[in-house]
Amino acid sequence: MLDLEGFEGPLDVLLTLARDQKVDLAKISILKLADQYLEFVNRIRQRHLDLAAEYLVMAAWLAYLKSRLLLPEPEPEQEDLPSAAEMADILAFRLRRLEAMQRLGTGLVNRARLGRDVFVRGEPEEVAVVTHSLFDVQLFDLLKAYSDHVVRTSVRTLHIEAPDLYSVEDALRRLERMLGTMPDWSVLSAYLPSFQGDALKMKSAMASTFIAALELAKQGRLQLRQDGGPYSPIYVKTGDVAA
Amino acid sequence: MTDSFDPEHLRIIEAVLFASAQPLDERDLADKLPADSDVGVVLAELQRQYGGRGVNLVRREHKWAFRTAPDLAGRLTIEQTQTRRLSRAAIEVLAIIAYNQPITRAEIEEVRGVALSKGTLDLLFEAGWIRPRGRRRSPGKPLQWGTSDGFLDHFGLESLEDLPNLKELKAAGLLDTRPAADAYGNRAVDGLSPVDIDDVAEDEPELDLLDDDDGLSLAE
Amino acid sequence: MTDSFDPEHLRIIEAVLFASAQPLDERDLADKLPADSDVGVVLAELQRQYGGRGVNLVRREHKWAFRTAPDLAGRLTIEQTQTRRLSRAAIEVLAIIAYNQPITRAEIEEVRGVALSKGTLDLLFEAGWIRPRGRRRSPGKPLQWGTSDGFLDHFGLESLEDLPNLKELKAAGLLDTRPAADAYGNRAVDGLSPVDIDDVAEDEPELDLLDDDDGLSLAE
Repeated sequence: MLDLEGFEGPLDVLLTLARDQKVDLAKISILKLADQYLEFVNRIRQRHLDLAAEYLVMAAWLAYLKSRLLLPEPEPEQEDLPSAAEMADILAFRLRRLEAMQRLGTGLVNRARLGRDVFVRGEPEEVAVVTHSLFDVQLFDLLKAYSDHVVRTSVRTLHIEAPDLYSVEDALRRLERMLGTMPDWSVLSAYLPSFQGDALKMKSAMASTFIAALELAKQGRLQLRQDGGPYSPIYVKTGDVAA
Repeated sequence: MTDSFDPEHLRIIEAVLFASAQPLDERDLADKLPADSDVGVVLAELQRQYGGRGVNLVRREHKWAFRTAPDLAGRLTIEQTQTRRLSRAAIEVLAIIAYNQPITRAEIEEVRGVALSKGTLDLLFEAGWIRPRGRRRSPGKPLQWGTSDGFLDHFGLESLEDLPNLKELKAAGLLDTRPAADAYGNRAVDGLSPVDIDDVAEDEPELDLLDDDDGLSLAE
Repeated sequence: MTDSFDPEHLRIIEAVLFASAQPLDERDLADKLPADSDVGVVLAELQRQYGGRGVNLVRREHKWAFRTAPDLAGRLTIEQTQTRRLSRAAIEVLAIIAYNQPITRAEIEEVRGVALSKGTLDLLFEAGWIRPRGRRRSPGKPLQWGTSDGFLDHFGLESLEDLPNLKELKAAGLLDTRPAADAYGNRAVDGLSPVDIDDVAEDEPELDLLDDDDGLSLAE
């Protein structure tokens, strides 16, 4: 009598079974319902081996609920675990909620609907709809757009200022020159060029020197060491194959 | 209702509404009349005059339209627009959205106890009955759904407050889309469901569909 | 014409005529009523009732239809005001026109380093902010654009001289030429392709800003 294709999920199955008990949903026997559902799933599985997981999850949950309902409640459980009776109430609530929504849905589609029961003007006359577009743009937006445009297209600035940074090539050249003068471990930062007052250039020098040091270490011309984890000083020493 | 108005104003509003197939906005209608006249009075009188007729003036939120009287439903052999048969899932989901809006996809699935199959929301969206209603201010910022003006028009509702049984359901605590355990457990504490249709507009920012660089893509 | 009739029949005919997509024959209408009723009487009464209203029932040959009253013809317009957003690109184009007018389409594209998408100028024209400003005296005689009075109105400017110049923009903090490294980072974030200004300057004929009375001394 129950065909899986007609159901919209395990809750829908439960609701149909509950309706078959022919009592008020508030007075439904959850124990009986659990039995009916488990029986339903067993029967269906013989035909539908690939029964969707959510049906099986519900079956497992109901089997658990059933055992809880049948056994005497153990001594007071942890506060956050619902009692068996509460679990049953929660299920009843879900069923009532779904039932309400199904009833409302039917109520909606059975209303006098446009195009089926109620009709619009069949031969609308030209009501010219003149739409005035009011654009939400302030003078600020306009000026900001223009300024951004000017900044963006003034790439010339970049050509002037870019060389102000200390490049990896610069750092590489500088370190290479110093290779012979660092026979013992010494702090890498001691080899940084000095750009007093130009923090940006100083930062670029630090980054470039570090990269240059890595490159030289890779070539075996320099050795690197850092003992204290991140942010601790990095030490350098001339490598084995130093030129 | 008893304020006086120029009968000529009634004729103008009547003609404009009659000529149009789509519901027209009350403010746009007001623009048809001199600034000092009250379009509300005119509309109320027009609605009264058409009350018992074969064609009625109906309100759809803040819009108005003439529609054939619903009680004539079976007696009008008028070519019906092809109304697609709605699946059970679609009907259920539409009801859940209508009564619990704004609502996220996850909440719809919670109420139904099953994952939403792929085309269901699309179908309702395409039919013009639902629309995105901003994002929930919660982790993941999920999109929320609500009904559109087309929904009211199609199902003959004046406004969302007009949804049948809305109050009873709310009182019964059934308009609560939280996971059942929370909804059940908190019911005693809250007294009422957290979804209050009246508050919706204030709580949630509408989704701004034009909120990208090329907002006016229609013109491009 | 004074024969009695069922008021319900009047309602049905009224609704059918309202909903029909074309004028209806008396015989078609008669089919909607019981065999023994007189549709002519119903139609006559309906026509009488709608006589002085904003909508009339009219007969054309043997067919009947509702039509809005002829004297209201001129008033069947609905004016809507819609707030729309302008894309960033459109605002920029407007700004470029404002500061560089008169300017041709090709010049706008050259300055921006990107082709103008189709509707942008149309949109600005439609908004009433730009207007054609004659043709350039150069091969192909391209159309030049400039801003309109509507532009000044909308942005609350007395005249084009009210537009702040580059120095003033900088002083206002709008025009922010930051150190190179910052600009680099910024550029990466914006994802904007830089225009090689050297090329532009060489290829492009100088805009004849100074020839023009409205010319703005932008090229400072």
